Amino acid sequence: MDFGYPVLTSLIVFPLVAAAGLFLIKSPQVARAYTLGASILELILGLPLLSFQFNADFQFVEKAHWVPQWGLEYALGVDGISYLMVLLTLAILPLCVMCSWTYISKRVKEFHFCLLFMTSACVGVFAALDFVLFYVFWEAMLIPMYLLIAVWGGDQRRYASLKFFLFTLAGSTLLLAAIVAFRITGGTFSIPELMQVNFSFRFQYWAFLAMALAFAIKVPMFPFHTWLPAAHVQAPSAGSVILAAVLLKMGTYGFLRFCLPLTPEASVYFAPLMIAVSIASILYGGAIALGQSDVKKLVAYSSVAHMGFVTLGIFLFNLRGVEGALFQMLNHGIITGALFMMIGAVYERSHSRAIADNMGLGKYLPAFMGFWGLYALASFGFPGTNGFVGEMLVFVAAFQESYYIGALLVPGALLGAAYMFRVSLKMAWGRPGTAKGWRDLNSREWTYLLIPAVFVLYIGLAPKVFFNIIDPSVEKLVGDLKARTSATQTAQAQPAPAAVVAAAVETPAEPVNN
Amino acid sequence: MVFSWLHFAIILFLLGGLLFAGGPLILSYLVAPRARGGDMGMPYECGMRPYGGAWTSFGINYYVYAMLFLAFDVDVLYLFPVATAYRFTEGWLPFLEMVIFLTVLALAIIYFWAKGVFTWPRKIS
Amino acid sequence: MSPLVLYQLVALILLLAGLFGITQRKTLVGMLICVELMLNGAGLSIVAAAQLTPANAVLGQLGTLFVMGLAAAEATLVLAIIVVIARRFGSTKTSVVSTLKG
Amino acid sequence: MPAELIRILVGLVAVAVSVGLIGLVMVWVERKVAGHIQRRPGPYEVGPNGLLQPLADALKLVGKQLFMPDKADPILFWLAPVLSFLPVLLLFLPLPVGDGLYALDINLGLLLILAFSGLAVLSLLLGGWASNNKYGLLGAARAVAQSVAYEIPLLLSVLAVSFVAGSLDLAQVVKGQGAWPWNWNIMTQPLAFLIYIVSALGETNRAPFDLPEAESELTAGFHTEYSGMGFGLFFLAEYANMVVVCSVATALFLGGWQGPVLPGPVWFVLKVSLLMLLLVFFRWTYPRVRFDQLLNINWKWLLPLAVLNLLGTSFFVKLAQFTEVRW
Amino acid sequence: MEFNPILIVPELYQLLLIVALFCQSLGDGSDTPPAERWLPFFAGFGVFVSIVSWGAEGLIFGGAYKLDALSQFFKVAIAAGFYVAVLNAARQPSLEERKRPDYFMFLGISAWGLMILSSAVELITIYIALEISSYSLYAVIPLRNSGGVGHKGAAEAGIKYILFGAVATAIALYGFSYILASQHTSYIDQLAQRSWHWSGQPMAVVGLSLFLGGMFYKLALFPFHFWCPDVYQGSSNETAGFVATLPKLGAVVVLIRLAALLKPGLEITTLLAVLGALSMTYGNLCALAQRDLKRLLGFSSVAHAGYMMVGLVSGTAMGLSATAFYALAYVAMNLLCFWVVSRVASDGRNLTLDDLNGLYKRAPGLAFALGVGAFALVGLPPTMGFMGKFFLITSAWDHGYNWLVITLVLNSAIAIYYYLSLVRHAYTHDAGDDAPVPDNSPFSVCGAGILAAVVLVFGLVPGGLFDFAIRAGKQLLP
Repeated sequence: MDFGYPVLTSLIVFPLVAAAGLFLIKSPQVARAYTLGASILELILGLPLLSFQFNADFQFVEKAHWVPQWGLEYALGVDGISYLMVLLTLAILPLCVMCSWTYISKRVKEFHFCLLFMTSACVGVFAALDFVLFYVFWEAMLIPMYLLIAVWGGDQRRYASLKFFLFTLAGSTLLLAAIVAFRITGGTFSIPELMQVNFSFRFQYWAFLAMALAFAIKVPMFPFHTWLPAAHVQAPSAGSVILAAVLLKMGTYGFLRFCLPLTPEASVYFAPLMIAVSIASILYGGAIALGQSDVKKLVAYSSVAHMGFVTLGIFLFNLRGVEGALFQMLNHGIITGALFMMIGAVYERSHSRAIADNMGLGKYLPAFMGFWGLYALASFGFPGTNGFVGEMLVFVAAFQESYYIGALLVPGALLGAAYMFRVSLKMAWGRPGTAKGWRDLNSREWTYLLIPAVFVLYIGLAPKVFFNIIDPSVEKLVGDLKARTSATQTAQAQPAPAAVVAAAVETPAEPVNN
Repeated sequence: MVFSWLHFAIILFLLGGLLFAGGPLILSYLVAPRARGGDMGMPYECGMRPYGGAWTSFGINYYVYAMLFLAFDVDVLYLFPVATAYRFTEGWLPFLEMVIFLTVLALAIIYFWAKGVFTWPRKIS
Repeated sequence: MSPLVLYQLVALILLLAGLFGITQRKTLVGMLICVELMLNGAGLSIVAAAQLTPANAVLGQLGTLFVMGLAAAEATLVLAIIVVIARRFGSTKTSVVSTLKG
Repeated sequence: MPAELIRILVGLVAVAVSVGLIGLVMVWVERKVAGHIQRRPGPYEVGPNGLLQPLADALKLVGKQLFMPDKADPILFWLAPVLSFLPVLLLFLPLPVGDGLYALDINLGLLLILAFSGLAVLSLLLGGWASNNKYGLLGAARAVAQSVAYEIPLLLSVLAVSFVAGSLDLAQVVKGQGAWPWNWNIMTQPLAFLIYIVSALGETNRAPFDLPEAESELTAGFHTEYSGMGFGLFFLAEYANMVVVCSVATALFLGGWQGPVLPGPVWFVLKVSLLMLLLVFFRWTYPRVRFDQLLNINWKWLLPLAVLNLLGTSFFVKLAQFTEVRW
Repeated sequence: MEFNPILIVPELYQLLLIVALFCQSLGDGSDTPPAERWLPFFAGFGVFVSIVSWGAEGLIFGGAYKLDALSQFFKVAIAAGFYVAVLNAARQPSLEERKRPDYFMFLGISAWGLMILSSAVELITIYIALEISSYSLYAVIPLRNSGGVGHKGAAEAGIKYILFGAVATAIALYGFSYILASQHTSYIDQLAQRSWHWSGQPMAVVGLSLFLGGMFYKLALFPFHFWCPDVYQGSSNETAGFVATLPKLGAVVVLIRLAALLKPGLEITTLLAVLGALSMTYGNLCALAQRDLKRLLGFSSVAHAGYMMVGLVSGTAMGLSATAFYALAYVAMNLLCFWVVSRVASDGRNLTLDDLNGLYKRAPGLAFALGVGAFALVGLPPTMGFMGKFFLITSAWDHGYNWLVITLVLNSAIAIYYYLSLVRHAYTHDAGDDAPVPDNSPFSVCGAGILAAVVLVFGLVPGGLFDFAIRAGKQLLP
């Protein structure tokens, strides 16, 4: 596939160039328009990606020497797992620009600089085929995100941004150690090549722990989630959108890309633990969300629950589960991103994120409320929306695996419906406060709310094309995993719950016949 | 090697010096009168009663000269080994090295001179 | 006990005495003296080490010469800085000269 | 009993005796010369021509009370005179009085002398400081500044000779010279000799460089508070130091014991005596310099000159090596 | 080998600069262009000179002075660092006008000593070169006469630096005597053939450990670190910028040469590792509590000294190269930070974190550069700091000191907090009333920009630079 230019590289480099160009601009309004133009241009640059072949290979591969002395390569490529994430990233950018059009009034240039930088790093994370390159982008993306929260955030932005930064960076430092360990043991940094290597179980054990910590913080999974509500609440809309739509995906993407293929046996070994934590995330996130009086916080906690579904799907190790996880990643990106944009829109009017201040919108902002309703429904997986597809797949997978797991998911799903209904009802029909004088959505807001809506329905009603994209890769992933762990699986009976706890504290002996 | 006649001689001569100096002192201590009282223990300041003690800080210039000495003296120290060997060296390189060494030394003098270190101040602070 | 050990013991005593003094002295000049003590201990040890082992004796003498020289240069600098301190603080007691903390 | 031991013991006794004698003689000589320069006879009451006067003085010193100011530092106060005399005997250790006539053959004799003579300044400092007297302190400070200043040109001038001789062994240096005055180092190193003599005056605190004890300004300088034997020791050490300085000068510049006809030791004593007399003459003929002048002479004249001299010397040594001219 | 002056052109050139400065320092400065005007150009040319003499190889001065890839690598680094430091100090507000030539002369001598140090392969020569560079620094520190802790603090910093430095020197020399007594030589290439096992040569082990102590002092490694924050705080910003950077290069080059003697598993190596771990932990923990920016950077350099140990204990050419690279990265990052600090404190004061408040408004360029510097010090990609740390980790992993690597990794997590607070204060707080007026001249912003660009570019494409480091490392441990 030759498009006359390296597609992925240009997707990474172009935002940076555009960001540098921002500094030549004086007026904030021009800066906004410029960035919007750049983001659309970025989308156009990404058009060749649509020629994605429906197979499990890495495509659009680019390779160049980076630091040959250490075997570092500049290697990019996408497969079914990362392809959608790249597209999602590209699609989110213009929406972010639009939704912060009036929201951001100070230091506009720098804000858009961060957005563009962010996009570049995110694309890089999903496209990197070299472990270190991945890490570079993974960390590089922290800086603009930090600034987005810390500079343009709410009252407690410093605390929130610091917490965000410390949590994520602390996690990823261990990831670095794991990467290096992979290099020393496996002899390469190249992810496709590492996937071919069989590591000893002991090595896998530690590598999995190191990586899983980094990814779990990023996801975030239950005990490490505390940075998320703070960051979400304090971040500006665009920041929340990117955070929810792209950043959280990196954690689960990491699980899929690294944990499962590189440390299959350890993944299986730790799967009960991960499943338990996932379910805890779902229930905990949902329960906390139910009690929130702050809309943004509510959506933030719902994110925790939704990401729980994703990790659960991943660690069920069956085709449906992983498919569901991938769908859920995509859906969550679209839906939660849209919800945050809506909260941003209403915040511009009420200057409050409290539910109590944003009630009675059904009468005064019917269009807004209509969109909200759609997204709220999608959020808890109403059939016909995309949320349903993902959640359903995970459900199916869970029940396939074990009825207990499936049973535990039901209250999670119910909770989701409960908190979404609660907030939606209040917002639509509660006693209006100051909502009387508010305008309904303007054309810009229409634009950026309509685009996700299209996707919500498109995926919800015709998921086939997406299945086509992800299926080969997922099948290969799950197949490889099964093939490599089958020996272990038989030797090692399903660990008892007590063993799950024990596994976390003590190093296991080598499995018998490994 | 560890203990040569030189060491012995040095110690012996030092002891001799000690005796030579200590002997008369002790003798004096034994035979001399021991008067006490009055202003006998007063420091001598031409008959004036001393104002304050003498152990105060004084002219900083003296320190400057002490520092100068340290710097130069040690440079000169390096020349002693050279002195024993210089005559028996071959070629002009040793001379070049001497020139370099002494030039640096001279530069130090010039530097201090230019910086006014050698100018005794009118009022010592 | 070999002669080398004797020398090294003496040197060690000098070194430790100096080190002890550094921690105990209350004035900067006193500390300087202690430092010189330490340096001299090192010099003694070097010259003894070179002289009493198969090592090149000239090397040791040279080394000690340099130690002496640089010790003196160092003393010069310390004195110079003490002079500066005396001017700026009006005292050279270590208790006075300790404004930097954090 | 090993030969070295005997040699050292004999040397010690000889040195001790001669130091004592020299002290007595020099006091007499100085007072006599001073007297005659000032058109007066000098001491002549005790003994023939006042010859026994120093002895009487010495006895008187022993009999005087050992005073110490109340607030002085007792240990350092009494340590100082002892310390001033402590290295004196040692300084005579490597001096070659005649061919093979020295207490011990030391290949670094010159270095030994220079090293231990440095102790003297310490005693002046201690004495001046410990007596808790303002004059004493000032005198001590001056003494230190002066001694350390003049030490450098002194060393450099000595080094010039060592460069020529290629040795730090005084006996070797002497042997490198000839019997006749034109074979002496003073002919090739006149500047060094000049610098040496001037620096030696400064080193030994002799007039016209006796600023530390300038009686018109500082009463008696560092030894203001010393009386009796304390003062006596300082006094004796000063004379002994003079002798050493002159002996080194003789060995370095004036051919040491070498000379025509007469035996070596005689020549040596003769030359030293002449130099001593010269120093005494200086004392009574030149006015005392001001302190800043004193230091300026050293730093601005003697030191650069000495450096240049050394540079020239090293050049000529090499030149001689290449042209094979013996000098 | 025949002595060829061409080999040591960088040193000679530096000497020429020193002589020129010396001559200028003699005059009253009325007729000549001031030193800060002409020196930067010539110092810049010095970088060029040292790059040109890159390929020099040889063993001169009786085998005590070796020109190889390592030395030339560090000479370029030192020349470049000197250039930046001179530029940085060109407008020093807390330095009297008439003392400038002297100030720059001392800086020049220090850099010169470090150049010699990078080539010295004999212990006495190393020691002398080290002292040449140290003494001039000792003299420079008390020259500050205003701002912040002011002239008092500067003098105190000076005396602390020199007294503790002398103690470290004495200890190092004592160690040298032990090496001499047990290994009978002071030439590193001969020492490399000896055994350094505790069981066989306890005295040598003690000696080498003590000798390394002297280098640790320069590097501000844990038990020898106590001068570091005080000196940074006491000396003027520009001086601290110099003290914090170049001498570390010198210490590192010696440590690299000496570490080539060692193999993992030796007692000394373990000692290095333990000290490294302690140093990074201690430095980072102390830095957390600092408010004074330079103290903070001081403790940070204690931590960074610990990081550098990681490469040294690996006992591989890659490890040594990684350390060399990290040292360079460290210098670049710190020069960047100190450049910003010096420019922000245009009145020569000591900056606290609060003085950085609202820097983005007052000096957006400098704020950005500070951000780059801080993130580089954390070790975030895409900066030199990350690449350096990455190389360190990679080279040290699986050479017996994995726990050290883990410590490093955890420490970089601790370190985030205080580095981040630089960015936090610069970007998220608003300026107070007494905030210093930063220097927003093109000179200052361009300098910061170029340094930041260096940190970023070599973080993105370190390959070329690392090639040189690797040549150096391979030379020592083929």
